[in-house]
Amino acid sequence: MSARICGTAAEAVAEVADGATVLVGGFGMAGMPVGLVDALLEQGASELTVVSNNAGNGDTGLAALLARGRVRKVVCSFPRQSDSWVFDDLYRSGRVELELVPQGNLAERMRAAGAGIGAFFTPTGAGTQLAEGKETREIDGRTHVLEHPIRGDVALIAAHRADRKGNLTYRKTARNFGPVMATAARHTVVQVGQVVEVGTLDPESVVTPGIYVDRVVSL
Amino acid sequence: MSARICGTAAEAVAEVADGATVLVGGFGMAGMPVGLVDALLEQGASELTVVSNNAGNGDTGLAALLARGRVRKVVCSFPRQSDSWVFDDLYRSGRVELELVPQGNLAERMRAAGAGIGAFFTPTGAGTQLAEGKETREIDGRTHVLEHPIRGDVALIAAHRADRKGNLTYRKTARNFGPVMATAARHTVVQVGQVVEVGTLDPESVVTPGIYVDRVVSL
Amino acid sequence: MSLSRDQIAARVANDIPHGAYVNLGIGQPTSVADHLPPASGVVLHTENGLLNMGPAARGEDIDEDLINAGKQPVTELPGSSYFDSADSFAMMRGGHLDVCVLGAFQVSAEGDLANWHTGAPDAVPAVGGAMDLATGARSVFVMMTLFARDGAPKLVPRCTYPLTGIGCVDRVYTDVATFELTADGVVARDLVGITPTELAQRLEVPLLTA
Amino acid sequence: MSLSRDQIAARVANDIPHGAYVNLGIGQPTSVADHLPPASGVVLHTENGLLNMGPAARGEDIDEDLINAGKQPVTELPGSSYFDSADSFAMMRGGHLDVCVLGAFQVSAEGDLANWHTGAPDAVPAVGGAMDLATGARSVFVMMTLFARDGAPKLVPRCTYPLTGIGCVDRVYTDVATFELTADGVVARDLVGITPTELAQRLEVPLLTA
Repeated sequence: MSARICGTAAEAVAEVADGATVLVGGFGMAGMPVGLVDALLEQGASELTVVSNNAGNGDTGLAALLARGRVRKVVCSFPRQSDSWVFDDLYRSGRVELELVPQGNLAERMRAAGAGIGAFFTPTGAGTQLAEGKETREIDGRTHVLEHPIRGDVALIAAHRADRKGNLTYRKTARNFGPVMATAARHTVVQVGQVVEVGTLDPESVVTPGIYVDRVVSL
Repeated sequence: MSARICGTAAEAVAEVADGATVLVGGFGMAGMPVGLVDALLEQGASELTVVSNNAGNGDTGLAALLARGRVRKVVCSFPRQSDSWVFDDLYRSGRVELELVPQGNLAERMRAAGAGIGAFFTPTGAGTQLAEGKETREIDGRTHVLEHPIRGDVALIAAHRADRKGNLTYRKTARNFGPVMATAARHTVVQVGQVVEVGTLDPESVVTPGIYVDRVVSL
Repeated sequence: MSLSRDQIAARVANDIPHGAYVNLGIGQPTSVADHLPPASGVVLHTENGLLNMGPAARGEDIDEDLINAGKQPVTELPGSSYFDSADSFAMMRGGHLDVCVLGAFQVSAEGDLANWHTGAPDAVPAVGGAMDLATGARSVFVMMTLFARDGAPKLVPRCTYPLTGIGCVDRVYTDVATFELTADGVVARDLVGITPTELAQRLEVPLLTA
Repeated sequence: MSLSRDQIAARVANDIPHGAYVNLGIGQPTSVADHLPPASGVVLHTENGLLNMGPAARGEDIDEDLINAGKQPVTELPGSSYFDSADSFAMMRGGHLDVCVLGAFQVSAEGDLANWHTGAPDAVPAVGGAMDLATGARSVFVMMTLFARDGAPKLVPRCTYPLTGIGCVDRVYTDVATFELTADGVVARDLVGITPTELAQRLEVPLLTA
């Protein structure tokens, strides 16, 4: 159904429920939907599962959500960073669950959710701790691991521009997880730098078609 | 390795070997690499497996390749068209093998080849003739069929513009199978309307990065 | 007295929710577009790689690079987007289309669809995107005449033609009635030129009263 | 007398074929870029979504939307292209990168790689794209000092640290020698400040003569 343009970040994230799986875009700070994450903190949803490449930087954004005890579980590829002290403390003291996923499997599992693929065999991670207990199969002489989709109840992502139909463009490496997360969630919320009129974006250059977008807010 | 700009279509298709699996872009005539298919006819490779959405129109292009007996097997989703008499005759008289694949499975199997996915479970085709004999599995209460990658020795595709590094843009619905075929073949040959200098194409709007392209010819 | 193809198309169009993303199969279903005014907010998808497809192209608007799934020249509307076949079918398979409208040879009471192959031994088979659409769209609407030329009903207890998809059809729009295929059974509504009794007699499928 | 990090990087750069598509892992491998002149035709990939990455950005060229996999500001070169993470890792997993260069804690004689986790019980684990690169690139080059600070060799018969990938490493560039991991065994070449006898004594891995 058509995307809705929201006036505030609070309105855009109003529908996130307790216990939701929330896909959060960004690679480090590039493409991080800071305004939406801040609004989610205010909104108050708890017992969240957060799927994101990293697990928060400094004391704001995802880190603040973690610090306030709103996150039950983190699914990510690279939690450990120089400024990931909030996650590090929670993890070491057993107050947050971690599912560590190779970055490409993280992306591909969300892609599978968005593309209606039930499961897939990937060579990545075969023979490592991160594939322990998973089904494997030899294909073309190589061990493959069966991986399942990661589906979000909500995706919070950042894009560069949106038109009023929810078509999105991104900017440079801030694109990263935004497009795949938009496909993988039942409800996709986007913060953009600018909302433009329909017909402004070049149809050849739209990266995320509006079909994947539910809420847009310009921040 | 870097793409090479060729002077002629003959040079671009010189490396196609007898018995090769050749992915041929296009949906009907949109995106059909007519010049490359004609050059392949001249070049003489035979015993080919052709993977393409359709199986030739009229008496030229793919139809001519079929008529000259160069094609052992066709893998496609929609051979039957108002002007597919060449394929129809060969098929009815048992002179060409047909593997009929739902269009989305055709695209996704090539995507798997390009993306290093060993196999995947898809709901498409479950319970139909086209899944007979294939492994199935219930996932989330739904029957899924295990499908395997379709890898090309060569891809012949058409794009709109290429730069000298092989980066490609497409035009409207002529994009169709070009991008996925470029990823799925060991050797990708592209006919374009225009070759432009490096730096001319907007990096945000490149659809097929040059890493997937081996030969380019402007026709 | 029964509905024309155009009248069936109007019925289908009337049931498509505002702002829905919709794929219209090749053939008859294409005509549903003629009954969707711009105010419907409906966005048309064509599986060869375009969202927000416009009407058929005529004269100078014809562009060989801009066609629909039936390979006819079409136009793009403001706010459209292009994508490749892998992305287009990912969109379909992933359940992102709200509605698709397909033709059919047969539909079973359980929603099985047969629309790609007559099963005739000399037929050249062709499936295209039919299985992907039947499997992927959130709602699958079928548009067909209820009876074949020989009078045999096309809404049947079990399909005898090769299947396109299992249990995928939600609603069947025909020239004499619309059928909802529910978990409890088949509900017929909006009958035209046929009485409930007559309809029940001509079908081998038990009907629930609406 | 042994090679500096910069000298190891120069050796790696020298072995990268003209026109290759290359991913340089975060940390030390990043410095390989400094030894790849434009005439090398090498195109650098960063897994967060860019091909034809340029050197580090400084001053006014810094753009928070343009970073490398180590999250440092970088630049784009003419002929670059951006793509999302799913497409970027498809490119890696699909075997389209000619070479990746990675750091390592340990490499085994059979080419197993351990570079993501020390296995220490209180360590916060983080894998990023290491497993994807190790599995996907056509050639995997490792850059490391041959001996840990305590003198223990890092080229070993079997890795004791948790694995990143199995049998994936093709070549190991170190401060005292370069090792080719072949089907027949490990070949040492280009020794610096160490004799073949000394090298053989300090490693538990049997060496073939080049």
